[in-house]
This record gives sequence, structure tokens and C-alpha cells, in this order.
Amino acid sequence: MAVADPPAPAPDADALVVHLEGFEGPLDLLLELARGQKVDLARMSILSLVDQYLAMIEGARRVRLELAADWLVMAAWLTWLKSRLLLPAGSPAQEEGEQAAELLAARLRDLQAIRRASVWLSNRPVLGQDVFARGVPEDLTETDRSRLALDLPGLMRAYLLALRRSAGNRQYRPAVVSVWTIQDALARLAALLGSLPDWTCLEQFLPEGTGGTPLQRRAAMASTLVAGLELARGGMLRLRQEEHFGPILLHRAEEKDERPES
Amino acid sequence: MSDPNPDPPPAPPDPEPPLLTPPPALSAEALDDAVRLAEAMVFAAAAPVTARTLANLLPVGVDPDAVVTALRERYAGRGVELAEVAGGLQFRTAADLAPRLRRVVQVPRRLPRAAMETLAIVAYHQPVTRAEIEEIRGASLSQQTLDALLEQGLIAPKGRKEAPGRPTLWATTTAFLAQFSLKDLRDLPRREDLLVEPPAPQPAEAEAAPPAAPEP
Amino acid sequence: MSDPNPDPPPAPPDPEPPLLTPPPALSAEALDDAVRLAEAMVFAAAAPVTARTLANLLPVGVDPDAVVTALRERYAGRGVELAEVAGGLQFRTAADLAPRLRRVVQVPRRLPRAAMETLAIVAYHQPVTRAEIEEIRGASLSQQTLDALLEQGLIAPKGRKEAPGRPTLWATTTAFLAQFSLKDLRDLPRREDLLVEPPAPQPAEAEAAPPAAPEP
Repeated sequence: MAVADPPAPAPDADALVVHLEGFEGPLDLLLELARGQKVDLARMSILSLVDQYLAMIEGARRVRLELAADWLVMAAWLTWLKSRLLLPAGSPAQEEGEQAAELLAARLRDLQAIRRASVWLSNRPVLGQDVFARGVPEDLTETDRSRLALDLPGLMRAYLLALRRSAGNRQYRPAVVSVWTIQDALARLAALLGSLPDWTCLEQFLPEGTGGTPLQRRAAMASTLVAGLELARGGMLRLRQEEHFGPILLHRAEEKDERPES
Repeated sequence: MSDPNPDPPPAPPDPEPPLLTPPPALSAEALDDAVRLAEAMVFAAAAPVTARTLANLLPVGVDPDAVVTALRERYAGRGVELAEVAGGLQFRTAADLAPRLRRVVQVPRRLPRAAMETLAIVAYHQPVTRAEIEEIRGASLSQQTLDALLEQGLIAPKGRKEAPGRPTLWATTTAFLAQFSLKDLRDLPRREDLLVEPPAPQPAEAEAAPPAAPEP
Repeated sequence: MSDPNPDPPPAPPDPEPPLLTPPPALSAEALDDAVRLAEAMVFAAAAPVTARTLANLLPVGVDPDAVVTALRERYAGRGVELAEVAGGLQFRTAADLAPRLRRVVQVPRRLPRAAMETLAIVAYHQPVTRAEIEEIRGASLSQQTLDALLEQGLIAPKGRKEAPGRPTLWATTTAFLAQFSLKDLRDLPRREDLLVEPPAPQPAEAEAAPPAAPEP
């Protein structure tokens, strides 16, 4: 239990700080100190370890106050540990200390194991250090780019793109709406009337080949009716409808004998 | 970094020969050692190993030519051979094996955009002249693009248009159908299903469609 | 494909499972041809060649193990040797030649101690978070160290830990195995063996020992 030997490093303060910075953190230093005891880590004296560590930190602090926080945190924790370990055996606080000490020893053993693993790894034939792979590997793969990657969606996109671009380039022309205009109907009625001796149904005057859509058909009907009314107003013809929605009849207006209600 | 102890390089038994030794009759072991070294060096080097480099590396007194000859013999007829390239030595896969080791990776190409657009126009408007294609695309059609499509056998001439100059008419081929996994041209999506907006006015009467129907 | 041979010859112990062709007694030429092919392939490849890749390449009926054995024998003790690393086969220069090869082949710097220890922690505790690594080493992990390991491709992220903050988990890579000449992770010494005081008496132990370590 008693502190056996004083910390090994001489209290040359500057050297101490430099020395501390050579370690990868407090645990690294602790492991180093433990190895210095030259005993199995399982049998090392935690107490002497703590004393050595605290002595080193104390020495370093005398030179430089701004010692890294983790060194000081470890120092504080070790001070606490020491106080517990120094209590009479059997007290709960002392047992707490023993447990903490065992935990510290376990961590040191783990770190020691890792260090050995890292040494073991370093001693492997390291590629690029001890053994070398082929400097210039040969690439025997060949790329065949003769085939095409084509798919329908791509074709469709291309088509739409082409149409859209050309639509953009072209000057705007409103679509030609092909309907039978009143002028068309007037001309046709005037031309046809002369050759019709009898009352004739309005439908007969629709242009041929208007077959198309119902819209075109209705437009032609309306135009022809308006044209008929126009001609009737000018006295060129007469119209007659026997009943609502019945057929509309047209007749040339040359004689003034009959005058049915129009 | 924090390692204050620059670890010394490992010093395994290095059979470094004494310098300035006059070339004695070379023992079989000495030659074999040199051959091993040359083998490892040619293997690991990132560039062909020149005779000069090799000579510098080999123990004094060893005839580099003898080493190279022995090494070449060792690999003669094997899967890998010692080749002399670009003024140096290098291992190379034996020529007769290369074809068996070669793996072909297919990386299909995409058609350039112009070619794809042209192809689509031909598909939908065939048979169609070059001038008509240009009008629909609103861009001129380069010979290169046309050639690319012809070369792939995706389009083919199909008669001539009875118009001034009798221009060639183009149509898609069966290879085109195969490429797009189509049984028939009628399997192409209908134009109506493609175009949400009313189509751009048709150039000339390229199509046999009924006189433009202003269907809403 | 279909072997019309009715009576299969007594099958030699062949670990090749699914092929229906029973391996016939292999002629010396056929074996030699297969060995040449394997030699060329492993030589050419930039990375270790897996047994599976090799088996696919070899002619049907050839026992890959026999080929590998023949190949290994052929290169035993030569300047270049067949090594089994990272789950595959790779040719590598003989380790004893390294000191002489280093004079001509570019050698990267060895990893510093912090990086080696971090690597060892990742190897033994993977998948592991950065915080866990720091906990074990009792020191913070510098960006430099992490960068060095990542740059050499020795470790790689492997998902995230289901814990507050979902920290990244790290694991070693196949490049790690290749770099340290390991067949797989089971080649690493057991942790129990590392805890025992007398560490395997490595000849070069002193070399890579920690700083100012009064070796016990």
C-alpha cells in the first residue's frame, strides 16, 4: 500500500511538459507508467501508478498552467481514487475505490492488448512496405460500345422535343378553322337556287363532303340558314317551316302568287 | 506525429555483397538470388525496368544479361512471359491466353439527341423526305446524323417522292422495330396520346390525315 | 453441358459442387494449361482474385484447388510468391527482398502509431463509433488520423449506431486485409492471446514498440 518508489522522471519541468505531449493522452501515460513497474498488469500497484501520474502532472503544471484539460481531469479522478484506496480496508468507500481501481486496470489491459495488436499488424508483411504487388496490372477487360441504348420513352421524348422546338421557331399561325361560312353559303345558295324549280329542303344546300364532324355539320347548317334568311330579306327566295323543328324548305321567289308564312 | 521515437528501419539480414568485389565465377546460389531479385523488381516496378536500372540493383559481379536470360527461360511458355518493351523489361500475359482472359463489358451507347429526334420523326411521319424532317424539327439535318442512323440500320430509303427533285423518302426498318421491341409500327404510342396540346401546324401535307380537325 | 458418358469415373475428392460433369482424370497437359491460365489471370489482376472467379475461368472438370496448389508450388521460394490475402489470391514479391526493392520501388510512409492503434481498435471492435475508439485509447481521435485511414481505404463507414445522435460506425475493409496480408479477419490474433503477458515473441517487436518503452 505504501508508495514504494518515487516517479521515475527527473523533475526537470520543461522536459516534463515535452514528455507529456509525447503521449496519446493520460491513459497512454498511465499504461507506460504501469509497464515501468515491470510486473504483470494484473499485479501492478494502482496506488504507485497514481502517485507517479500525479507527480508528473504536478511537475508539468509548475511550468505550464494551461495543461490540457484531460490531463487534469484524470489527475482529479486519480486523486479521488487514491483517497478511497487509502481508507481502511472493508469500508464501503474503500470498496468503491477498489472497484474503480479494477476498472482502471481493465482499461489499461485493453489498451495494452490493442497496442500489441497494432504491433502485430505492423509486423505483418505490409503491402507496399515489405511485399509489393504488381506495379502495372494489366486490364484485360474490353469495352464494347457498338450496341445502342435505345428505348421508347427516349424516342417519345425526342419526338416531343423536336415538335416543341419547331413550334418555337415557327411564326404563329392560328389553325385554319375549316367551317362553312355565311359567305360560302350565300354563294352556294345563289348559285343553286336558279336550278331548283320546287321547294327544297335546306339540307340539300349544304356543301358536299362536310361529312366531317358534327360541329362542322352544325356550322354549315347555321350558315346556310342565315344565308337563306339574308336572301329572303332581299326578296330572292322564300322559306317555309311546317312545324317546330321540322324541315326548312326554300324556294326561289320569282312569282308572287303564293306567300306562305315564313 | 507524437511519436518521439522515429522507429528505425527494420534491419533483417541483408545479403548485401561487399562492394568492389571483382566478378568471381558466379555460384549457382548467387545467380539464383539475382534472378529472384530481378523477378521481384520487374514485377513490382511501375514502368518497364531498363537494363541500366537492373544492373544498378543487382549485386556487383553479377552479369545482368545472364540474369535476364535465366529469368526469361524461367517464364518461357508460362502464362506470363518476360517481354522487352519500351526499352525495358516487363511481365506480360502470354499472347495465346489473352483472348481467354479478356472479358468484354458491353456499354451501350446512346444516340445523340439530333439522331434520336430524327429517328422519332421518321417513325411518326414515314415515308418522309429530308426537307420535311428539317421542317418538323425546325433545324437542319446534318449528313452525319443521317449517316449514323443509316449505319445502325435504323432507317432506310424507301422510294422517292413525286415532287420537284424527286427527293428520297425515308422510313424505319425492321431493325428499328427490333431495337425498340416493337412488333409493328402500330405499336408506337399514338401521337394523340403523346400530345396534350394541339399539335403544331403540319408542314405542307406531309400526312395523309384529314384536313386539320380543330377538335378541342 | 450434357455428358453422355454413362458410367462416371470414380470421383476424386472434388470440392466443386454443382457441375454435373464428374471431373475426369486430368491429363498433365490439361492441368498445365489450367495452371498457365490461372497464373496469367492472377498476375494480370490488380486485386486479389477470388476462388470463385478463378473457378469460373478454368475449364470445366479442372479442380481449382489442384491448380492453386500447383501454382503455389511453382512460385515457392521465388522472387514473386502466391499469397492468399483478402479472400483471394495475389502475387506478391517475397518479403526477404523488400530491403533491396525499397531502393527502387516507391514506398509510402508507414502509418503513425496513433493510426495503427486506431486501426487495431476498429479491427477488433468493429463496427465501432468514433467515441468508442476514443474511449478505448483514452485520447481524442485526430482528424489527421481519420483522414489517413480513410485515404488508404483501410476503414470505411458501415451504417450508423442506433443511439442518440446516430453516430457513424466504422469497420475495416478488404483493402485492410490486403494491406496487412490477412486472409480474413480471423487471421488476427485472438484477443485472449493479446491479453496474456508474454506477447508472441516477435523478432521485430522492439522496432515498432511504443515510445521510450522500457520493454519488460
